[in-house]
Amino acid sequence: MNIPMEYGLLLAVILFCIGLAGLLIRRNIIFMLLCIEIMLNAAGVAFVVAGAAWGQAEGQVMFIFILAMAAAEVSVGLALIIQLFKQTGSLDVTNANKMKG
Amino acid sequence: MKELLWLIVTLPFAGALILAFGGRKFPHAVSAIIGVGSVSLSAILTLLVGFEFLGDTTPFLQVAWQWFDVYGLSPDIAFRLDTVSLIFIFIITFVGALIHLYSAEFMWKDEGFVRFFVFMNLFIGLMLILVLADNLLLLYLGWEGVGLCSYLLIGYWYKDPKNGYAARKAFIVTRIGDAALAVSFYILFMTFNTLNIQDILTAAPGTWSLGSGIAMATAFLLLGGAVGKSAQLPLQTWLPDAMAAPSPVSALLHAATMVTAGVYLIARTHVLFEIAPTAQHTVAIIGAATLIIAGMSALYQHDIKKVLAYSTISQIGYMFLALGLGAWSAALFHFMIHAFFKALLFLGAGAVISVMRDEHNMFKMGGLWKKLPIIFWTFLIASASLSALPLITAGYYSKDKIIWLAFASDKGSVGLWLAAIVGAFITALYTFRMVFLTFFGKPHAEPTHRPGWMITIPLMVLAFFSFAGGFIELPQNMGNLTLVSDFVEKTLPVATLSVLQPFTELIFQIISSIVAIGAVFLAYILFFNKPFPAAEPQRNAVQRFFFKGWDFDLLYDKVIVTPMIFLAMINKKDIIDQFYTGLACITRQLNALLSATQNGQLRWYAMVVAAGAIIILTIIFFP
Amino acid sequence: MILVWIIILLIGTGLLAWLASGWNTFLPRLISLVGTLIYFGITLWLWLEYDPGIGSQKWIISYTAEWIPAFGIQFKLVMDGLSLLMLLLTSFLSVICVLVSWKEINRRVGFFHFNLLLELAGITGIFLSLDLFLFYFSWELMLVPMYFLISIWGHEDRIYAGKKFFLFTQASGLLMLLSILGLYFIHGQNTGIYTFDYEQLLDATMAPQTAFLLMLGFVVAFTVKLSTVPLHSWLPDAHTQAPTAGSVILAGLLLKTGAYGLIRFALPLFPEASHQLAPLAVLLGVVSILYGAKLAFAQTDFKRLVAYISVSHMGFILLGVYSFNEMAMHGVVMQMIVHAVSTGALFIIAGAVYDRIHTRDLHQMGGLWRQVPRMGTMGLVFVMASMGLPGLGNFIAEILILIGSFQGNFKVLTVIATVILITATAYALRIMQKVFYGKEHKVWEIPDFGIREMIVMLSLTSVIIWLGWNPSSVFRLSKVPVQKVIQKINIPEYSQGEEMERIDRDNIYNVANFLDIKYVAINKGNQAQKIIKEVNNTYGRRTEFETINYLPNSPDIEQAEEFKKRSSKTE
Amino acid sequence: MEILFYIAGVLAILSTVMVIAVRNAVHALLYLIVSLLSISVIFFILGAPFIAALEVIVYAGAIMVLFVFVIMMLYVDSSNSNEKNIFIKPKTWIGPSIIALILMAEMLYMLLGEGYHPMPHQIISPAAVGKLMFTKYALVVDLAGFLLTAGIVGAYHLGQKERKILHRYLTDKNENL
Repeated sequence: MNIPMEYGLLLAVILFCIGLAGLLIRRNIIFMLLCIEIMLNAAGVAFVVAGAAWGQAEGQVMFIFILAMAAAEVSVGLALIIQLFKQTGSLDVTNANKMKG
Repeated sequence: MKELLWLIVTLPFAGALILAFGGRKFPHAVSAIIGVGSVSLSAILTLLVGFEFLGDTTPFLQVAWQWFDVYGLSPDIAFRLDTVSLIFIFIITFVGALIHLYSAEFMWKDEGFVRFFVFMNLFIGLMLILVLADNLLLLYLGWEGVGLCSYLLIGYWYKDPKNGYAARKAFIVTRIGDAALAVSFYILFMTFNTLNIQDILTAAPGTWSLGSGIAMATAFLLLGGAVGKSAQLPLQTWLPDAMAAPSPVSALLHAATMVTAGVYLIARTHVLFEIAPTAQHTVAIIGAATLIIAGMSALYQHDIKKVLAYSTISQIGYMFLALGLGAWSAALFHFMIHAFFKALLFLGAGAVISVMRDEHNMFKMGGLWKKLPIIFWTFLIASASLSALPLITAGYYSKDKIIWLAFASDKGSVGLWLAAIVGAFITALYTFRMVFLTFFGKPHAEPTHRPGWMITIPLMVLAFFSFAGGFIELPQNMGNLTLVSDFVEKTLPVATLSVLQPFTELIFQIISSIVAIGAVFLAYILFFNKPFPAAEPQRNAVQRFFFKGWDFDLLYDKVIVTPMIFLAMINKKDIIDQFYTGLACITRQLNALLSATQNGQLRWYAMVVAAGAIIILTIIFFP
Repeated sequence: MILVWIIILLIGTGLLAWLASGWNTFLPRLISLVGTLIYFGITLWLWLEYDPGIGSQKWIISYTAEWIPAFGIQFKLVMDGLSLLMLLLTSFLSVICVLVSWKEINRRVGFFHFNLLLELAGITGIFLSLDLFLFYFSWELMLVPMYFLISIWGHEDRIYAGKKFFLFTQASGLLMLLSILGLYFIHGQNTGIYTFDYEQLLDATMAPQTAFLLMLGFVVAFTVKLSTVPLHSWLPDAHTQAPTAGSVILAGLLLKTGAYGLIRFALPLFPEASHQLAPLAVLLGVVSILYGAKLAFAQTDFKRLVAYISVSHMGFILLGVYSFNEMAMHGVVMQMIVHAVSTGALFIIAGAVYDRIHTRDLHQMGGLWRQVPRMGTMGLVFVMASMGLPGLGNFIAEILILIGSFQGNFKVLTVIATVILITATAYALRIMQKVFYGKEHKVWEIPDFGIREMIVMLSLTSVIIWLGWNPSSVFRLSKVPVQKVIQKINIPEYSQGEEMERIDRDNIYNVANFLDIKYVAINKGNQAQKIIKEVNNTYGRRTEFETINYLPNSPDIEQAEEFKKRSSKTE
Repeated sequence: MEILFYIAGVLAILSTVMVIAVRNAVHALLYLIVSLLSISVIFFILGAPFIAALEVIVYAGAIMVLFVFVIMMLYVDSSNSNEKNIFIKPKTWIGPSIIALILMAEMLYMLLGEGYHPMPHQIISPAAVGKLMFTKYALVVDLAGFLLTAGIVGAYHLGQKERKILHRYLTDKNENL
């Protein structure tokens, strides 16, 4: 097998940027949360690739932590979404602008 | 007996305290007994102490406790009795007791009867502290304290804002003098490391050379204090307004005792003035100028109490003149006699005013001599004394001594003598103008009642003293009785004379006698039984100028008061605070600017984060 | 240990009062009253216990415990005469405050008393702590409850006033923190001992410019609290908007922490730099005196007027502190106490008037005397006190400050400050005229002071009269601390080459201060005469000194030995 | 094996693009699962079988199920949002896309500038990962535990019934605190 490490990282970068683009484009908050998941996952890919490149287990350990974080984030994020939906009656983030300075 | 000195001071305070706490629960009679009784007891004690003191006139010091002791300044609460303070406490308690008795009837129907006696008793106590104090700080305590009482009593009928303002004016104007006095304490302490009066007087001649700048400054500052309290030029304007007080107050504070505190102060610190001849000369000049200016104003008043007020200013001017001449005993003698007859005049005037339904205008009185005989005769005796009618009145002996010394003293001059003699002429003129307008002529109104015994007895007692008080000190060519001067000169130095011929003195006595009698005669021609309109007379510009007390009020108002109030008012909002408010405003603007980026749009924030990441990466890769 | 118990008592009472508010609103009041009375009792007991034997004792009570040893932070509470005076004042006013709020505060009573007592605990901490970190801790501790007191229970503009108060004091407090840290590190670098201990930092040496900058941090914090003129603008708002008890604490105690800080910290820690600052400080003091009076005269809001009176009175403190004169310093201590009493009483009266007629506008008052003669009498007493009428405590304070500072270097400024005697009369009488005298605008139907209020007012009155006639009771306590500060600050200046050994100089001062005996001045060359003169001038003593000439390396060993013997004996 | 990597990579990219492009949330979710599965394949190829399994179980399994629940609960369809025609108007998507592209370009520039480093094919066993986690990174594991607990508590708290939460000083409800 002869896959350069850069290709793996390239994949991570592309996934990350797609996630970012989605985050910026979409106004539905569920989609935004999905895009965040994509980005987190992309970061995880980068860790695993790097870990594989140097033959270290650290990359995988980090991925597990990211996974834990993503799980926590999703649980809170989804609760927030439910709350937002109850308060505003929609999932459009442009309606949730009460925190303007 | 001397050991009871503290009791003389404490009794009035005790009276005030009892009245203040229990006053409204007592019936009027009890309050009156407490108020009058405490002061009368003081007066009796004073007589007892005084008789013992006459036997042995060495000064007597009674220390109550040490006030404080800081860095060398260790004043005591201590009373020092010597001949000068004895004269003063005698006048204060004795005249004070009489006036209290008078007030008991005069104020009977007033709703603040108790309050009145509280303030009056407080005043007596503080005035006693003033004259008995053995150090300047305690003297200052009494000095300010009597100022407070003066304020409270002038504003006694507080519902009329005019009275309140008169009271305020009196306090503020005298405080100007007090500030000067305070500054003199700084210098005295700096130099002598003490504020004990006797220590300073002993040390001063050895420390300061004659006429040195620092001595001069100190003397002038002391003079400033005296001028304020004694209503002399240029701080005399408060006294005529102070007539808003009830008449007994005018008699006690603004004629007999408090206003003479300045005289006491200068007499007490005489050594400092002797070291500073210019200052002492200024005292004489101020006295001379004041006596003429105030006399001229008195001539044009229609309010009987205002006449007496200006007359008081003028008579204290005589005392200042005497002080300036170094004639200490003459000044104190005139103070004593003046206390009797001026208190009497005010009390008489007060009685007249009260029976005439609070009418102050002399032109609306007239013909009262038959209806109020006791008041008339006592008032006449006092007026004669004030006019210094020769030989028979006490005022003659006291004033003539000053007029004579204005020429004969080594510090005297023709100018001062002229001023004094002109003043004497004016005094007699306005006094008898007042007598003729009030008691003679066509009656304009009927008195409502005759005053009772509590008013008439003090009048008669004081009349006796205004008449007989002069015979204890006679000029050398008329018996040469020198009881007062002997007594005073145990404490204060003797006046030095430049010319010493009895013959010259006789000439001057004749001149002043003629002047007084001539002035009475002139008043008789001008004012006796003349029909005057009852209304306030029309005045031309000159008359108004004199009527308004030479427009000093206007001057001060324009030059000092108005600019001060203007200054205070333009910056009411405090410009410094505005500065901070401005700072806060700018901050808030900046805040608005930055918080515009906080628009609450999640996508906008994400965009900014991404843009930030791009910028940072760009900076890293393409430095 | 008793000092720790005091603070625990205050905080504990506060918590208890807060908890008790769950049952009813009476309980918290009672609990705080009992707590403050115990506090007052303790300080009175301390006073009676230690008053006679103060003498030259260094500290009356001290308590030290490790707090954060790694940074050299101690829990060090120490009491000397000055602290004892301040504690007496604090405990006295705390009882007054609880009594004053008895009827006034009806919302969140428990939380109010909690804040009140926490505030008092902070202030007590300031007056006791001798570790700079602990001092700063207390300094901040007193800030927050006061902010709540103003912005929850205040008048109409309370939020604004509270914020302003917080910003001013917090910003200046941070400057002080910087200075404390600067001092800590400089001292640490010089000696290798990193400590916040006041007594060790007293000996810190540093470059003059550094010292000046560090001192400025302290001085700014203290002058903001003192409300010296360019930094005073928080005070009128805070005083006006605070509830009565808040105003009393602000005027009575919070302002005093600034004065106390100046005396305890700013001067002894930076003697030379203080001398540099003195002309400016005295000038600002005099400006405050007159400017405060002028603004007081112009106000139409009763409480605001009294607030500006405070500005004016605090000017005296700055004037007195920076004239470096023992008499003026005693006056300052006195002023701290009497201003607390007199201005506090005026605020109580203003609060009582507001309670009854629901306005603070002077134009809407007038002629109240007939309805409320007792209130009028009390008003009269404290108006007169605030204009410095003799016989009341304020007079002693003002005259001592003025006479004292005239002995110093600022004679002209002192004379200018004397003008306050006139302007004070103007503003003080304005209160009487507008509130109690004059025509009645309407027929007031208002109750006079009741028993509770009369107890408060009469106790304040008796204190102010007592201090006016017998101020020695204060000076007896303040004597040693004040002399120590003066001794530290008044180091004579010498030109180069004539420097004295520090130990010798200190010895002379000690002698001049405490022993009052003949003494030997030891010195290089012929400077002895000069020092003796200075010592005598500084202390107003006529102590006689013997002189011997002693050069450090002179052959006259016997004389040197003799000197050492005698100096060790006297110590 | 290599070809598998490229196929899986392209599949991942394509399905991810579809995630952000489709309108229906359930579709998007399904695309995301496809993407995650293909990434799982890549992990397997890279010698991380344990992670590949986790990716499938936790990500594609647990987390996505959460999403499904929420979407079902809220009846999410396009009517719940104003973004019906979001991709018709270029104004809405061109700006963000440019930003994303720039970022990607920069990262690629950094990535590809220095040549290739081939990866050794070496399987890292779950045992090694576990050993490392519970020795060197034990503290971080604890922290992750805390984080998850906090997440649970937070989710529980937020998911409660609708309630206006105001600061207590802004309301007078709580008299006599």
